[in-house]
Amino acid sequence: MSIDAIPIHVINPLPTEPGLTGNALPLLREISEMLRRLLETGESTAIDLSALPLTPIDLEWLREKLGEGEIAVTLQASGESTLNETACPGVWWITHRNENGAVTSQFIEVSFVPELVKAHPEDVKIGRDHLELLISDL
Amino acid sequence: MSATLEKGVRVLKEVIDAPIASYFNSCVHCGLCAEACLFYTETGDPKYTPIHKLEPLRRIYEQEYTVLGRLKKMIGLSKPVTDAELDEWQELVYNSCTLCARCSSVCPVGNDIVYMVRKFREGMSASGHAPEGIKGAVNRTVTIGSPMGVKLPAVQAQMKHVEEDYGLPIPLDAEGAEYMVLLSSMEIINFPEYLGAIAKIMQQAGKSWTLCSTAFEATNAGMQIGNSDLARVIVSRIVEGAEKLKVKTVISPECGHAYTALRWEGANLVGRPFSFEVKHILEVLGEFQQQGLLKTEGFETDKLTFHDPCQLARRGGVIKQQRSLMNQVAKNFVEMPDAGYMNWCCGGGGGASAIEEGEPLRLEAFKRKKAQLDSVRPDRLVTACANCRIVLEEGLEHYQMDIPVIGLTEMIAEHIPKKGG
Amino acid sequence: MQGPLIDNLVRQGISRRTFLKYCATLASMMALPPTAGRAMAEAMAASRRPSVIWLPFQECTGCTESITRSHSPTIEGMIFDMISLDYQETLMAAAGFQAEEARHQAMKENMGKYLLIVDGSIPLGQDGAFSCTAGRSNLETLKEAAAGAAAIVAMGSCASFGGIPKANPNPTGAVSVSDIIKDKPIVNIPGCPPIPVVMTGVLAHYLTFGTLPELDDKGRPKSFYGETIHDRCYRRPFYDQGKFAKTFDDEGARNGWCLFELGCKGPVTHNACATTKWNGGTSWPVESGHGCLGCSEPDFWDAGGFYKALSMPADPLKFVAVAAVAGAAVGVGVSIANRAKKGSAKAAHETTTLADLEK
Amino acid sequence: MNDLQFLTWVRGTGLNIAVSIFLLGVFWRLFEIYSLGHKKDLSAPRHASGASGLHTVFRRSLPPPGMLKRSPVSYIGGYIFHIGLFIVVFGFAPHILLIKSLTGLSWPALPSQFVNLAAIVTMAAMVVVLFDRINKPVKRFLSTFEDWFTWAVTFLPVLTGWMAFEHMLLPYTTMLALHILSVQLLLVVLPFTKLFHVFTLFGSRWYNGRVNGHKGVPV
Repeated sequence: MSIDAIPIHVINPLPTEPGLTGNALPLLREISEMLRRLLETGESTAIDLSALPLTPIDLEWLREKLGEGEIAVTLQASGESTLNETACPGVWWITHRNENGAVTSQFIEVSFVPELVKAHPEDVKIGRDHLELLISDL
Repeated sequence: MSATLEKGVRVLKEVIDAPIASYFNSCVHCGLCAEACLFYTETGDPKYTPIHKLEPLRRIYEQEYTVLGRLKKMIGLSKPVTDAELDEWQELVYNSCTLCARCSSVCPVGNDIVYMVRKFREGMSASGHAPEGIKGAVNRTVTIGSPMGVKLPAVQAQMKHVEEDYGLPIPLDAEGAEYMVLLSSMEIINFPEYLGAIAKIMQQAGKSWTLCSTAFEATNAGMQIGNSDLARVIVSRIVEGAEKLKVKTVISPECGHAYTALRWEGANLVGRPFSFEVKHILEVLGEFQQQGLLKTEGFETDKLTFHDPCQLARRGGVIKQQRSLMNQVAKNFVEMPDAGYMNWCCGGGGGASAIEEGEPLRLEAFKRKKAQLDSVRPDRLVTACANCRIVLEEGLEHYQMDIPVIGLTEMIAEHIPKKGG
Repeated sequence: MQGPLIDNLVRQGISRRTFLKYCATLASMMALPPTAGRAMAEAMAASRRPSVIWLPFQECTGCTESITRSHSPTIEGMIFDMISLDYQETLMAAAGFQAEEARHQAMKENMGKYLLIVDGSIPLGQDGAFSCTAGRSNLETLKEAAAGAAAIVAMGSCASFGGIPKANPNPTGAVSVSDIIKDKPIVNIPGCPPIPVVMTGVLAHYLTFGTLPELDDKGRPKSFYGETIHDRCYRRPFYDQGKFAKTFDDEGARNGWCLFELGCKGPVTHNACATTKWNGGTSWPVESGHGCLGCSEPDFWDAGGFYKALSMPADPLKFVAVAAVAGAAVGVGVSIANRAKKGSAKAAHETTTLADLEK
Repeated sequence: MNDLQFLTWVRGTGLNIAVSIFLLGVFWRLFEIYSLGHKKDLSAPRHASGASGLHTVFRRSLPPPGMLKRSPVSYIGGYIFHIGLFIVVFGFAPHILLIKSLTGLSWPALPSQFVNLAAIVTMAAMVVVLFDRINKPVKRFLSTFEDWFTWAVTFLPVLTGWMAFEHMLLPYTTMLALHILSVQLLLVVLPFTKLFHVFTLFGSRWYNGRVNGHKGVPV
């Protein structure tokens, strides 16, 4: 059941925070530092956006500054997750949702490919076994 | 020779009432009463804060009439009032308080501080802590008949002089007269013009009036010392005189405390309402003016200002009359700052002027009046209280200010055209 | 159910990516760094399946329901696969001597290493006779089980703080686990029932780092109980504006205004309901239009009534009328004494003469 | 006792005790004070418009001519903190609920943020007034232990209430309980200290105004 089906709605939602908290700008510098590290050492890093004191407006501002990239990955795993590349390649905006579509966590990951996109060797093995079984059946 | 602390406390137990209890419980120690008291503003000494002048009374109230106060006294948290303490307080209760009631009119919680000082003096006098100067005045008023020791023959001598000078009769003991005129001894000795002025004014108004041989003196030192028993003795003479002569109205002279003693305390002292009215001379003049019975000619042209006696204005409610009377005879009448209801005391009211040792403090406090006068710079100062007049003259002389002080009644009388002239 | 946890999960149709996503979110909720999500996933996936003994005392099974039963199979439920739940009366197939034997066996084999979960309070009244299992009082059972436990998790408000059984007048003499056990690390996960993800979070933390998460002064994991319901409530702006629902069906209630006046205990209740929500993130009490009861706080049942605003008296003022009358009586008494005193002072009055002015 | 139990205690038993002592004290003290009686004034009254006890009850809320200039801190500071206290005590929704539950009277609340601001202004004014008491010779001279004590007892509820609202220093539950406890302290000492002026000031103004009204002096 989706939340919209419950007949209690905020009729007069308040305007969201009128302004930016100023916490988003240092985050851009942090991301730039993380990119430098990625290039130098190949190390992937991430920022937990819900752990930071950011308002919805801050997040919007950040999202807008980072822009839209070329790749958008959708993951169906107990609800939809989106792993979108931003206009800065290597910077990924990751949003996890639950089955009801509510955002459960949000991250910025700095990596060549998000960890979650890569297939795990164990899964690849299962896939290969499955494929071999398929071929032998043919 | 029977004044004791015990007697003083007993008298205080008698006079402490609900208003006093309410006042002491309301005080928040904000100190605003100090800002209204000329003895504080001119000396800057916090001990002159009006409410502080009542500290022994407060403790007696608390110890006698509150449960917690009794407990505090029992365990030694609240010390009993002592003779030595009352001795120390004499200066605060008499020398530095003129009962001007400016404190009572500014207290934000509404405490009538002067009401309490007046009551506290009952205990002070009963315990033998009244100043010698006022004691002397009371003694003379009770035994001789007037605080300055004036006796009837002296009055009669002045009457004769005035009759000669003005060519008008001064009636004595005229039964059934409409007005009975009282004098203050200062008017008898220092300002005899007052009697002449009355004669002229009454003649023009066509009113019958009289002096009373047994009650010519209006001032009441008994009230100033704060002793109701003695004040009653003094006021009873006037009541008896007025009732004997069957007058309609008794006119209080230009003397603030005489007015308060007779007009507001009198009936309470004798314990029954008066059968006659009591009016201040300015009230009577005001009525005459309204009724068109007061015709004057000519104007004073020099710059005049008016000093409101506290007991007349702030404590007596006579504020408008003097202004309209001033304007009838003066072209250049200017008001001092704070004039009228909030006027500052001359510094000698409430018996203070009778206290010799209080003079340096009075002169210090006079700086307030000096500042008021300095801001107006009048040629002459008009007032309506013989006591104010004497105190003002002393102060002006001390500060070498050349401003003559005159009585309003006399000034009005000067402008009344001579009969047939 | 042998082998690593992830195999079990995969068998039940939960992919590795789903599990990774879940762990990332769990780490985020527990305010752990993003790297912890991966660490948790790896640790749990390769779980060494510690033995867990779950003791139910004076409880209603709501806590068990909350964690194990949802409308669809959840990871919270699945996570129980990563532990070896060796004793849980409600869930286990065994009964009687067989069940008790399993418990003793597990305790013996894992002495000093097993995790003890307790739900329900412990009655001390009548020598503990109010609640017994296998002829032994809860107190005995708890003491015995706690002795060999590595750590104890008090599930739900009853085990944490005594809960409803301890409510006035507490007929059974109920107490919490921490009232009895003083020498073991105890995590309180209060709530009536507690939020499932808190339990899994604590388990995940324990499995990943080998320690219990950081706790507040009431023994609750700070990451879930660090803030009040009120602070995270979406209706909070209405509180700040002074807009309150006055009844459950008025205009204000329909507009989603603050429920403070209807008795919401959000301001003094520490829990994560406002952020985690319930039933898979569907809703939570305040969102469904009812004020917070404060169920994750000690003695919430006796905190003055669920429908009384926090600023209202918790109990009716019983002595005020008596006090007013007593005050008036004292006052009248003092008045009479004062008037008598004043009267006698008056009666003793001697008219002052001139001579009396002198000492 | 943990924080919620402490809060429940102050909301229950504590409140019960405090309100009871308050009521006991108020009745006792009012009788004690006003039963002393006073003599009837036998002098002939002079009537003047605007001169009466009731007039003075209201009029004395304003500074008499010239006084504002002589003691601006007392007046302005006093106004701000009294009005501020009034806003905070009677304008804040939770307080109104309490009053409603005790008396049945209710009125619309002010926005919490506005009340919060009022609390800050009130505290600032109270600090200024305290500083004035320390600084001004007259006030310092008049001050006794009771003056400092009652200041603190009045200041504490505002401070703790504001800190609870702002989630400062201590957890909200504890701060709220301390806030209620400080109000209870205020209630308990009110009838027995100069704080009782909240009741007697009306009587005092009325007596003063009536005596002067009798004389036709609008004070």
